[in-house]
Amino acid sequence: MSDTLTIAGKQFSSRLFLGTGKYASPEQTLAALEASGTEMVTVAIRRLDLDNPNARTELDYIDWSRYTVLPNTAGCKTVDEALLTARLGRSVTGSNWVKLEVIPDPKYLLPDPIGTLRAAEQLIAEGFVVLPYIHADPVLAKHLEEAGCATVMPLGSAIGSGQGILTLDEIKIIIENAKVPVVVDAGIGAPSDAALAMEVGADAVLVNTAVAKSQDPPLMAAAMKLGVEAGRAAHLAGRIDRKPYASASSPTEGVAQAAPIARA
Amino acid sequence: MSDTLTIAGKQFSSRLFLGTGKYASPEQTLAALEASGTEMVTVAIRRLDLDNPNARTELDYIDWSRYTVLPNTAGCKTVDEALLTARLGRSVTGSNWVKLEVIPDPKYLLPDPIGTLRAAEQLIAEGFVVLPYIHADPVLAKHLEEAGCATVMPLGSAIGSGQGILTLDEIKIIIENAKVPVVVDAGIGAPSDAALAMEVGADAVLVNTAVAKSQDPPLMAAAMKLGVEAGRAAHLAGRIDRKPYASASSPTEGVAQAAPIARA
Amino acid sequence: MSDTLTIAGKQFSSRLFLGTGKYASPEQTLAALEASGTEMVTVAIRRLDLDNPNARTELDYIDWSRYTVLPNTAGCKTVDEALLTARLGRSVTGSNWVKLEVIPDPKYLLPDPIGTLRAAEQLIAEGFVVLPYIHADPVLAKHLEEAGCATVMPLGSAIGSGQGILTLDEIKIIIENAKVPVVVDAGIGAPSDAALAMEVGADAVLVNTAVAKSQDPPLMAAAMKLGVEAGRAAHLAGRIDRKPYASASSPTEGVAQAAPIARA
Amino acid sequence: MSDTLTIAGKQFSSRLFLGTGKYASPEQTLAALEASGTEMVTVAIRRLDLDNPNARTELDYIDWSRYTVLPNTAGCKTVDEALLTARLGRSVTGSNWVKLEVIPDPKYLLPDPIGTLRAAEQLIAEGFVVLPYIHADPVLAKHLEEAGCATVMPLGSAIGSGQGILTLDEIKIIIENAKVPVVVDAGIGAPSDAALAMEVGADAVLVNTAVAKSQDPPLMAAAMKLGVEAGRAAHLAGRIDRKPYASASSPTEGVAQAAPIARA
Amino acid sequence: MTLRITVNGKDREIEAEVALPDFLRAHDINPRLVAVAINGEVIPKDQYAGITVRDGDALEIVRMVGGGAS
Amino acid sequence: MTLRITVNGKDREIEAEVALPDFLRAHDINPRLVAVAINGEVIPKDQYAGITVRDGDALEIVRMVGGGAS
Amino acid sequence: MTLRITVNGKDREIEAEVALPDFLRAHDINPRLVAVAINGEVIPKDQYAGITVRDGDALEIVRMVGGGAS
Amino acid sequence: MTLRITVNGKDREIEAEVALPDFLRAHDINPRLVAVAINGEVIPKDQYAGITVRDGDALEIVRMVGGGAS
Repeated sequence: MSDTLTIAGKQFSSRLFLGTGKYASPEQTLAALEASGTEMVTVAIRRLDLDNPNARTELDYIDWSRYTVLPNTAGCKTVDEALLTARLGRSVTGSNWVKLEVIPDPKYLLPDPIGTLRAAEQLIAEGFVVLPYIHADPVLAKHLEEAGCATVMPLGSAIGSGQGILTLDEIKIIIENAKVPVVVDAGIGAPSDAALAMEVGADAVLVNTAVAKSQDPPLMAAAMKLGVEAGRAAHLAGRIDRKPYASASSPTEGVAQAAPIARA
Repeated sequence: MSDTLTIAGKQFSSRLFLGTGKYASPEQTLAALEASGTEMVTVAIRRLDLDNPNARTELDYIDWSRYTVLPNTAGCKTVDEALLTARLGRSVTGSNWVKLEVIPDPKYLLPDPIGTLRAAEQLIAEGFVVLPYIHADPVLAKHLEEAGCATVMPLGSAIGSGQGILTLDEIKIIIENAKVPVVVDAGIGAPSDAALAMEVGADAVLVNTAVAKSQDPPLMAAAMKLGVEAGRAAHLAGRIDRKPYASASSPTEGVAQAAPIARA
Repeated sequence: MSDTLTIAGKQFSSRLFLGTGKYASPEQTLAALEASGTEMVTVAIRRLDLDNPNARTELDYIDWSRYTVLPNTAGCKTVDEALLTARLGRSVTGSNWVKLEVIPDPKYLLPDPIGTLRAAEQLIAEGFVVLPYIHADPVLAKHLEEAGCATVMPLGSAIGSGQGILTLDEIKIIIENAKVPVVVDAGIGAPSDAALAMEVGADAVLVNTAVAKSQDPPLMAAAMKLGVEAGRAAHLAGRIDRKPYASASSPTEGVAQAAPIARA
Repeated sequence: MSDTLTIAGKQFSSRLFLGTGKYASPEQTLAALEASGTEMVTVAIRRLDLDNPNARTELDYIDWSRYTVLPNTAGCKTVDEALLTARLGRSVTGSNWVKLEVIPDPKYLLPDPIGTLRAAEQLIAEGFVVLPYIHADPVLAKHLEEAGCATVMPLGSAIGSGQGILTLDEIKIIIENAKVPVVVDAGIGAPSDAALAMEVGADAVLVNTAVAKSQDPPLMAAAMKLGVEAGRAAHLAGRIDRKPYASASSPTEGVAQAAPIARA
Repeated sequence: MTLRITVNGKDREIEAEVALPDFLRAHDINPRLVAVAINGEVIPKDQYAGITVRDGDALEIVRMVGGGAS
Repeated sequence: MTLRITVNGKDREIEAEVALPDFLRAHDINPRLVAVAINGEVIPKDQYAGITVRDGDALEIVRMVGGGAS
Repeated sequence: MTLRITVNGKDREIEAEVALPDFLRAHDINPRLVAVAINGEVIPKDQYAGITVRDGDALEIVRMVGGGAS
Repeated sequence: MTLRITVNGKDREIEAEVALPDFLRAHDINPRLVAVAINGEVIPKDQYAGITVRDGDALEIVRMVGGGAS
């Protein structure tokens, strides 16, 4: 079955996007990327250590010809920080795509709806392809879509919390109304979470911590790949409705009777 | 990775068991079995229609050399009905395995803990390999294990309801204490449910309605296969803990600053 | 509104039953009982300390003329222990009522469905009024009712866990089918849990840890009283259905318009 | 215990705010207001029917000397509609308080974070006391607080849905960070929902549909009053933590033993 | 020649310009129970006397009704 | 004089006692595909030949059908 | 020669057989506040007077304590 | 007289104004792997040659690092 996802004219056959943070080693990063089958990899932008300008990072080991690089503005607390980091990310990666994050609060890492919209409008005016990370707010998602964002990326639960999709109802509404791809970002802790997001019609999911901090990142990456494919297939296959009552899957008639009615 | 499940000395490489009820056609049944990769298929035992004794059913089309047949006592309301149906099932299938169900209530189809244990003890004494369908009651599961059952099969939610795993906490306790394989039966509505059951350590899941009544049974069967594999791999890979707070997956230091401190 | 609960012919105007364990002092016990408005108090039966046979306990301070005493078999792991403790409880309290617990597992404190039924049948034969503590298993509840129990007491979640009513669906089924009062026992952590149980039709709730281990037991006891009354009143008042969609509570027409259609 | 709520310098001893929509009759409205003990009542602003300018409404029967009237902008889809309706509401009621709603979507009735903030800033500049209805977005709540709103009113679930508090985690974060009172609005279906909101520290709740559309509005209003009081008292009393395991409320030692160790 | 205005979104015709209080009285409207906006501007109650309804004006005349949320 | 039996809960009449294999053949039933209980006792397949259907017997003749759970 | 009994699981020795009420009094136990089982049989309160504690007896003497659930 | 600049938030001194490519080379920085902003303006890679680092300039020199979300 050909089932490609298109974002800003670019096609993806994998619906699992991967982050590159928190891995124990470059080897694990590469093995996880490989096992995940991902085609889209997000990276952060940070100051160079001038005392050690050529220190290699896991990213130096990645064959970038195989992945679409998605620079993000992770760590940016204000619109100005996000704008500068997005522009720097475009310069260093050569890509005009950006995963936009404006996150003032360090404890819960929840995105700023006002600042995110303002930054998105500015970056779109500068020719960026903007994928904004947002709270699962259907009206905000619509604002961002109308501003010209390439996707919306609602959160399932707090970043790195592994609590899964606590915002399922809102995400369903976002999907129902969206004209751009919906990518569920943040909170996914296991393949069942990824599958659930895909089952309700998400176009893709982005995962980082759940793979990087698992006991076996390459195996968990493979598990996430399977979970995303399972959820996507189930979405296309049309799941049964949830029913409050039971419903037998065997014929209700014709059970053999031990004690026949006695006869005169 | 070799990861086989052993029940009563028999090995299975697929951890997805399939029911054969409710399909729209024999073709769909066969295609779903094929796509699911299952090795264990459960069937019901019913009175022959004497007016039409040679009517073919979907089951006549199945190549039984490829599957372990698991006769069940679905539809049995009492211990006596279950015992007779189990014995008839052994005679007609030639297998001494039985998925034991004693279900007095037709509305919610919840199993009888007392009757199920009594029937299990009797059937085990008769040499059956008993896989009992039970409420997710850890103490009852322990009783059945001690009685000699080959597995325990706790329900996730009401049969055919597609409500998923509403009994997750109890199932975790059953898995923690069980010395026999734990197979989650009933309630699974989508691959995310199957994956979740496997992630917490279930040894297998049994699915029927969610596949048979989906819009595309063969595709949903393939989705369930992926979901079970995803959940099993995630269980082996060791998922991250759920955390009440957020945790950044990018370095928290080193974000570029637009406004340097002014200088005299 | 006269709304009395009748158990085994005895009438109660309070639907909150209280346990007497875990309080920091006799004063707190008395103040909590007072604030709760309870009329039914459960107590445990334990070996006397022969080295200190007249040590006073909180129970010595209670005016038993104000409360129905309900001896329980807490701590009993087997049927035999439960039977002996029930008989000793009857002898020491002079009451033939017993809250029956048969709980083999010390970690999760989950009741034994098989042992509980067996003990209930024996105690009923001996003239006891039996209130059995059980897992929220509707078929088991029906067995106990048919055995002649005066109530069934399904758990909301693990004893002392404060996790609330995790078994709501099963409790609704128990209530739908029961001909005896249903008392939700165990797991209640806050008044919202007690109210929820009452809203779905429970006849009463039993609380201990949530009051005794709160920061202010008398105030929490008063809160539980209000929660039980709130839930009972809501049950009688007939709550609205849960709807997947929104529904305005204001007229949808007639909003004033700032910009009238311009005219030539 | 004196426990008053202060909003914009005004004190309230009742923490239950009531809406006036959807009642079957003026009598029911009055009886529900009476039974609820509320001191704050919200009303909508709509065009007068010029063909019937003196038709009496339920509101004409209310003794407004007993309640703080809170005009709302329900039904306003845009900032301009909300501004005009707020100003008209001030003129007709003589109160400069307003429950601000900017809700573009008629199906899910979810508020517009961008429009709500813009309208709030304008109305505050005009001297209004603004109580904004918002999605449970902690960052948005902080923006509105900083803009000078008198409270924030996050939703529990969709308006009139009766689904309860689906946004509990976000509401806890809002409460943790807020310097203004937090009033949970929308979604409350039963007293257990109201109690839960109060238990986690909400300062008040607003209810309309759950009372007006219940089978017995005055009784449900009384139930809501009890639920709010129960939740508030529990919040002050300090509830126990939720624990994953059980914890006995009776002494674990000293159970009488039926079978003493045999002796030679 | 008649004047054309809109009131609560409906077109109406009046014979001549009229003071707002007279307009309300003519329509049997109790000023205490309503609020009035003309062409988007809310008229303070103490200024009704000085306000004249003119050709082309768009009036909004509202009252309180039962309601809790959208 | 005819004999009365029940098969799968329905009363039937037969002319005379009959060996189980003959009874099945007469009803066009393939023994391989069914199981048989008489008066609550399941008859092992290898003993069909020795079994006679007698007056008053209650037969249950079953087969496999599609089904997963109650 | 002394008699050996167990009380609440602990071995004890007594000089001679003793009536239950005397045994309780000797241990400063208020019969009203306890229940007693001997060798697994609960002794009704009105029969204490007739009961003698004998060699090898296992006594359980219990009271009410605060408790709600296991 | 020396010039004072800040690089990635840290004060630095340089002897004299210097072309950006020379500055990077002097610090052993591979221009391909970084992006540079001066006083908040990102410098396009093809314009490095024409840019001079001057007294008081605030440079931000960044690279890609592993990261997924805040």
